[in-house]
Amino acid sequence: MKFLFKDKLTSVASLILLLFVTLAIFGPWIAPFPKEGAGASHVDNSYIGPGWHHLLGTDELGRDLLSRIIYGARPALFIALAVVGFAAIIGTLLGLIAGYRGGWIDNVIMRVSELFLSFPSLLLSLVAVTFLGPGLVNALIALIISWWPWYARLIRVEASIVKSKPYVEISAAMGVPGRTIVLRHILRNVTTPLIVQIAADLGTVILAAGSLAFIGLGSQPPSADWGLMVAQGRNLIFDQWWISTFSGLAIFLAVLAFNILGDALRDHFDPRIARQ
Amino acid sequence: MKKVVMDISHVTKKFHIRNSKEFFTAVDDISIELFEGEVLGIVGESGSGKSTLARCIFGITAPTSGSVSILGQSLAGKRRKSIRGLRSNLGFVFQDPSGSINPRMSVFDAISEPLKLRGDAKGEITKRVEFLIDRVGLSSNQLVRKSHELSGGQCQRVAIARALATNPKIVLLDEPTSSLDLSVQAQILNLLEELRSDFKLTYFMISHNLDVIAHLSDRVAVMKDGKCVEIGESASVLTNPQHSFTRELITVHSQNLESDPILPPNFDLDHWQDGPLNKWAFQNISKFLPVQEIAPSTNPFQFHQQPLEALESLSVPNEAQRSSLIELLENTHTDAIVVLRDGKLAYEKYFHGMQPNSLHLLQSISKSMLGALFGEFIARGVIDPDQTLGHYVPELKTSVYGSATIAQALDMNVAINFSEDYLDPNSEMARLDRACGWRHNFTGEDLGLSSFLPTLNGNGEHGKAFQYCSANTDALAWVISRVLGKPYAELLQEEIWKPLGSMYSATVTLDKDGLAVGNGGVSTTARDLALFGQSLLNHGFFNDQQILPKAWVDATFNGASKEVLVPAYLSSLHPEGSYKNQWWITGSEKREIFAVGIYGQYMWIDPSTKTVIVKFSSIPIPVDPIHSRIHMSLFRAISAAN
Amino acid sequence: MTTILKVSDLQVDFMSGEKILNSPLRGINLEIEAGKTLGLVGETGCGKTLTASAIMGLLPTTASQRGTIEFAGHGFLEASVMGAIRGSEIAMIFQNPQSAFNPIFNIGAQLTMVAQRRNIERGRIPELLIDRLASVGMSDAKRILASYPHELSGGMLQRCMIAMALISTPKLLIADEPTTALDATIGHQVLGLIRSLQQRQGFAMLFISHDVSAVAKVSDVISVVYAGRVVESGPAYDLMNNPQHPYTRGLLGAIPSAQKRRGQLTAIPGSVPSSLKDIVGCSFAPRCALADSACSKEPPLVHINQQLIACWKVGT
Amino acid sequence: MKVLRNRLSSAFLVLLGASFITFTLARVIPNDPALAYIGPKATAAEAAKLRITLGLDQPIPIQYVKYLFQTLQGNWGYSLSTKQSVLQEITSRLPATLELITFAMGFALLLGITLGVYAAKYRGRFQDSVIRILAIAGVSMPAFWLGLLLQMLFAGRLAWFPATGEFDIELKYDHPITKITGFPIFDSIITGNYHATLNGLHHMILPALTLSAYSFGLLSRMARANLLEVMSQDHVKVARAYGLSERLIFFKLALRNALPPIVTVTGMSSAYLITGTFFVEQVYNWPGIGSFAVNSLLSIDYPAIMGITLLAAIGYLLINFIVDIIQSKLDPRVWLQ
Repeated sequence: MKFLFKDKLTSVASLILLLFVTLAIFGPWIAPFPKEGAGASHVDNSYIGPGWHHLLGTDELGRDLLSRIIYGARPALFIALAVVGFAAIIGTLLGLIAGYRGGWIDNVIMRVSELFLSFPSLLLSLVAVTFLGPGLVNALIALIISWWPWYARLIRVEASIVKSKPYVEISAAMGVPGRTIVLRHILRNVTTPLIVQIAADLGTVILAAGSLAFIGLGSQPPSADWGLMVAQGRNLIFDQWWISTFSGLAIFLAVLAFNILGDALRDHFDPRIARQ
Repeated sequence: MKKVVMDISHVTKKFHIRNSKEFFTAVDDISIELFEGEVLGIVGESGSGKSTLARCIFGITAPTSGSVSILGQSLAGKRRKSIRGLRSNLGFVFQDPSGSINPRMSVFDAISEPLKLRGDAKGEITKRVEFLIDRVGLSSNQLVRKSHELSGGQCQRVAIARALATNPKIVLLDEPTSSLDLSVQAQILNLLEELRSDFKLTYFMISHNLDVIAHLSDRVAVMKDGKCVEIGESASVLTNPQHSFTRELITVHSQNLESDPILPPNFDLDHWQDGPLNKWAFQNISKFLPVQEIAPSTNPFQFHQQPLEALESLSVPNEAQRSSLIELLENTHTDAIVVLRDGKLAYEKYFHGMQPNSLHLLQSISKSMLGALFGEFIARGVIDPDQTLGHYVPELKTSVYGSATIAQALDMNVAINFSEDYLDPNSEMARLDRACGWRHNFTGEDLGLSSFLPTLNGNGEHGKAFQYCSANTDALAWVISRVLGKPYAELLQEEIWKPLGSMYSATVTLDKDGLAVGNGGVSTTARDLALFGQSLLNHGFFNDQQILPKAWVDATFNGASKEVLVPAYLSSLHPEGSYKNQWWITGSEKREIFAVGIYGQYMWIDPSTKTVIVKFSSIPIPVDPIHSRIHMSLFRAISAAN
Repeated sequence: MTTILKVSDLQVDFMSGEKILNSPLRGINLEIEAGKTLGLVGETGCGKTLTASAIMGLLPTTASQRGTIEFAGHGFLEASVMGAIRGSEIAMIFQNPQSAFNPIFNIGAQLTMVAQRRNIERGRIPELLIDRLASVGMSDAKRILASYPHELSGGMLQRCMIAMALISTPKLLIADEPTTALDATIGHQVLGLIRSLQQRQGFAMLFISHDVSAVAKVSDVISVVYAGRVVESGPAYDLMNNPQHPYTRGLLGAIPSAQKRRGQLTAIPGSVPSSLKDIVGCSFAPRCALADSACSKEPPLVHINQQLIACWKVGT
Repeated sequence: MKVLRNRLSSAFLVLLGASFITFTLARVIPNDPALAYIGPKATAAEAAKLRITLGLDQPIPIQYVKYLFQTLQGNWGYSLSTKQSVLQEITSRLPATLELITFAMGFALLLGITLGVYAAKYRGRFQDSVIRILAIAGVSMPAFWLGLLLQMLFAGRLAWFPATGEFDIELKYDHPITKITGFPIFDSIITGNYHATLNGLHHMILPALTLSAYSFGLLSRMARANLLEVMSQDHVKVARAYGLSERLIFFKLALRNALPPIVTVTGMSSAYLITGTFFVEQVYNWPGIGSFAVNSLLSIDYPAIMGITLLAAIGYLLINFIVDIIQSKLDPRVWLQ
């Protein structure tokens, strides 16, 4: 795992991610004002600028912004892992079947995925969450709906490459049952491109979830959600600039770190040239 | 008959071309039988369908039509589980070493996969894998390695180990060594051969590399555009291809560029017959002289090996002392020696890069074949031996051949002014060489046989004295091709070479006008020439047909009549010796006869012990009495050995 | 015979900063005369192609080069001189014709670019190209010039490559495995073509290949390279028929053929050393049957009648 | 031409599929589409009546066919919030959004490709890492956050640019733009109303920059990666062996080879531009379809949502179709396939 610290950029990204994960897990114990983090308002000291007492200042309901951001880490990580996790599982399953079986199943799965991919994926999620009703879980489902096709297509392409390799043909010729071939040979050899895609997607999902929350279709107040917090500070941007700026910064850093990690992973596994 | 382990009948494979309705036929109606223990080589260029054929045969892809049966059971259309048993008789080794092992699997897992599939017990598998890994020349601590930690050669060894796991009967080798370097390829080819003989395997091997195919296969199938254009014994297919594509493939492969074939740097047309150039020249006549091919028989005679132990330990009187057979062969610059005893191959050895299928110049042994040809046509009454050569070839009327008869020329009793001195550049012999194109013409000279032979004259009566003159044979060759209206090479091919059941083609050199050099231009392999000798031993009956007239053969054995004067060089060696129908007769009580060519070419036939000896050599000088004596005692020692 | 190219003791090391990562070339000595062909034969990874890049002055920036390369009319080659010579007096043809041409431009455009680089004035270029294509056996030159690389077969592309090399009648042609990617029959034609062009135009040729029979077909002199060093060099006929150096003998013994039937191949044990950096003494010693204490010192190239051999055990 | 024909047919098929997806999203997912249609507050009776008029009780396929016909005839239904016909709402807002997208695409292409190429030219050097960081930041930047930052900094603190709106309010009076094509800035240029043009551009800078950030990142990373890949291919080595100048090799031979994949990415990144307008128009309250879409999403104005989704699908397909044409012109292999 030494590639995590192979150059300055990647090591900074790894540190950010480390911080992000620890905040997500131990948030409540680290946050200076755990109650406010969870949502209790404290009206009398609203709009305090960043200072000693409240490092990042307080929001319109007087809650300490730093604790709110710390509390916001958990849902952000959760939605990223959940969306990418489910999307990857569904996509890999369908991609493997399409890739190995071929024939009409392959066509059906690929046509459906292409259909989903012919939409700007975020739009699909927005529409889905509107009809599902706002909320973190619905946002999660909406994102999964528009995300699985990327994985289906990726795994299908990689699976058909591996399927044409001699070692698969030999196993098939020996009479190894299809199921074992898919699990033992194909799945184990598509994991590399899968991991690289997952790492790159984690960031993009946080970005998408943040956008949903910003419009108000993600988790609802008073829960601490970075996208929501940016929206809440939107109209105060000229005076109480810190509310939107710092919560937005949290999203940006998390997404940036994941993207850099994605690049590092790609270089590690396919060192030829750093490609997008 | 060998057991058929696989029967491929009318296998065809068609691929649908993407956005169009037509089909592309990759494999077109192939039927082949694979015999147990043989190596069948499939050769063809890229896109000839050889890989697709293999995939259909080994059940990797289903053929569009036709069927494949392994050990009698058909492969197609079976459920995966039931054919698994059948499939365990098959092993696979593919071209790309690193691609034939799952990069995520350890070597142990890769090799044990077929065994696990068969349901062997754990302990059993481990023991088997350890045995296999060692057998393919890898150490057991490589079992834990992954494919990217191994070199190309090592990966291929693992692939071979896996292929042998369920001790299959047939192994598919699809370009097994094409992506390996020469030295690693040699290691793998040796290993494949070892395993084949140890495990009694049958190989179905595909390669675009003709060398590999020629090296390893018993039989060869040549593929072009999906069809099998030729199939047969690798020796005959590779040395004497029937189909035009195979011939192109082979000539392209072995032959040098048209622009200038590789000649030794010091090659010179005036000195190629002398040592040391003749070591190369006698085996590569077609590279510097125009030749016509004499095609072999379509079902060649199968030699039975019956080695004569005594020959190994033979000691031969060599002038003052005695030397072993090998020493003597080496001292007399032997290129090849073949000994037949009762029609069976008793002894065979090759030197100076020569092989069973290499051709060697016969020099004057060629005359013995002309003699036989005349014997044939005289017996048929096509040629009257008492007629003069001039009668059949008017151009010769004004020369000595206007008065000499066919019979006299055959027995070399023509009184002709002809000095057979091989070393004097002005001798008639040298001029004959220039006429045959075997030496450079002097400036201004434009000799061909048809312009040189008519200039020969002689005075004195024919039939009285024996005078060895090569020109006579060339004249006779001219006569017979004029009478029959066919090139000399074709006559030899139809009348002698094919009926004999010869395995390899032969060649005869031509002069600038295309006339055959009958006196010494024939080149054959040692084995095929031995067949010719054997046919005389059997009174002309061989390969279950009467190839040469019995009367002619017996007359030849009886030798010439005693009145004919015999020169000292012959009588000193063979007191009762004589020359008849272009053959030398020792006149001894064993009634041996022989044919001899300059620089040490011999064919020795001893009816008393049913022995035929063929010996090609490249002695540095054309004629040497000491050598003649040594060869006589050598042949007599061999004939007597039993 | 004038010597066109003389490479003496060429050594190349790949550096990272001061540290030597690998030294793929440890002593290449070549000499080619006009109109003659030197065959450079060796197995993968022995430095054949790198030698060509060094001669062309196309070594990667991280490489440091020692030893001299003399070229007729220019003395010792340095980077400054190379600009003018590369592509004009020294031309090169490559192994894989399909990937040697730019897929986006048609053949005519690419040949024209090379012609312009040789400042052949614009008007004369089309007619020159047609002549060059004709000289490599391409009759319908117009169609070829207008077509894209993916529309032509391997054989045709290789002929275009040869035509490109001959645009400015080079003094030296370097051919790096020109027939390896082609079928045997087409490869043979291409070899015949190169050979007859050489006889007509008299350029010197450095023919690089791992395929010994192809090298033997074309070369007048053959040099055998092992682990970055020329271990034996001599006239093609002598080298092919009585090789001296144990590695050459092993290599020729390893060529399968109808004559060398099953089991008769001499397989050199072991494999080519991967990293050449810290080799002491003769690089072939570990795999050589004749190796003994003497081989611990690097054997120099010694003249033995017409052959050059780098081995202590031979010709003493 | 055959290639063009099956591209067109596949585009039409995808469009059909897209309409089916929007239909299912609107009618199938929410438990009671009627309620969704007239809003949660309405009484059960009104809902029942509405269900009949809308034919919601018929089987789904028939509803879908009816929906298709209506859409083709231009009857995209009536927006719940503005009570206007959806199609009318969309067409009136389209020009503002299209101009915004065009400028954003312009920035992304211009900056993205030039910096990408520059980074590839100076691979491994200082410029390369700066541009790479800039690009990866662009891809990781939430558009709404960047918008707010630029608004606060350039509009708020430095006041170089107006914070919101497409034009100054008073422009309507002193320099009204005569409507020709309906595209404000474009019309102002044609009619020579340079004052309006200047004002329009002044307003356009910040939103267009914000919207272009993601595509800029994507394009420069792709341009760099592709160029480096082409530079490592055999034909570049051959070009060098024939003495072609490094400049000719990089800018003509290599760049022309790297263009087709870059064009493909432009097509792909247009998806982010379309959805990006939702946020950017909200932040700069730009009178385009984006803000209208967000409002209708929040108020579950389902006909409007269906209309917008369909429009977005059509837009995305159109862009990718154009990209295909350009690509086949650039790369002969693609066209002949």
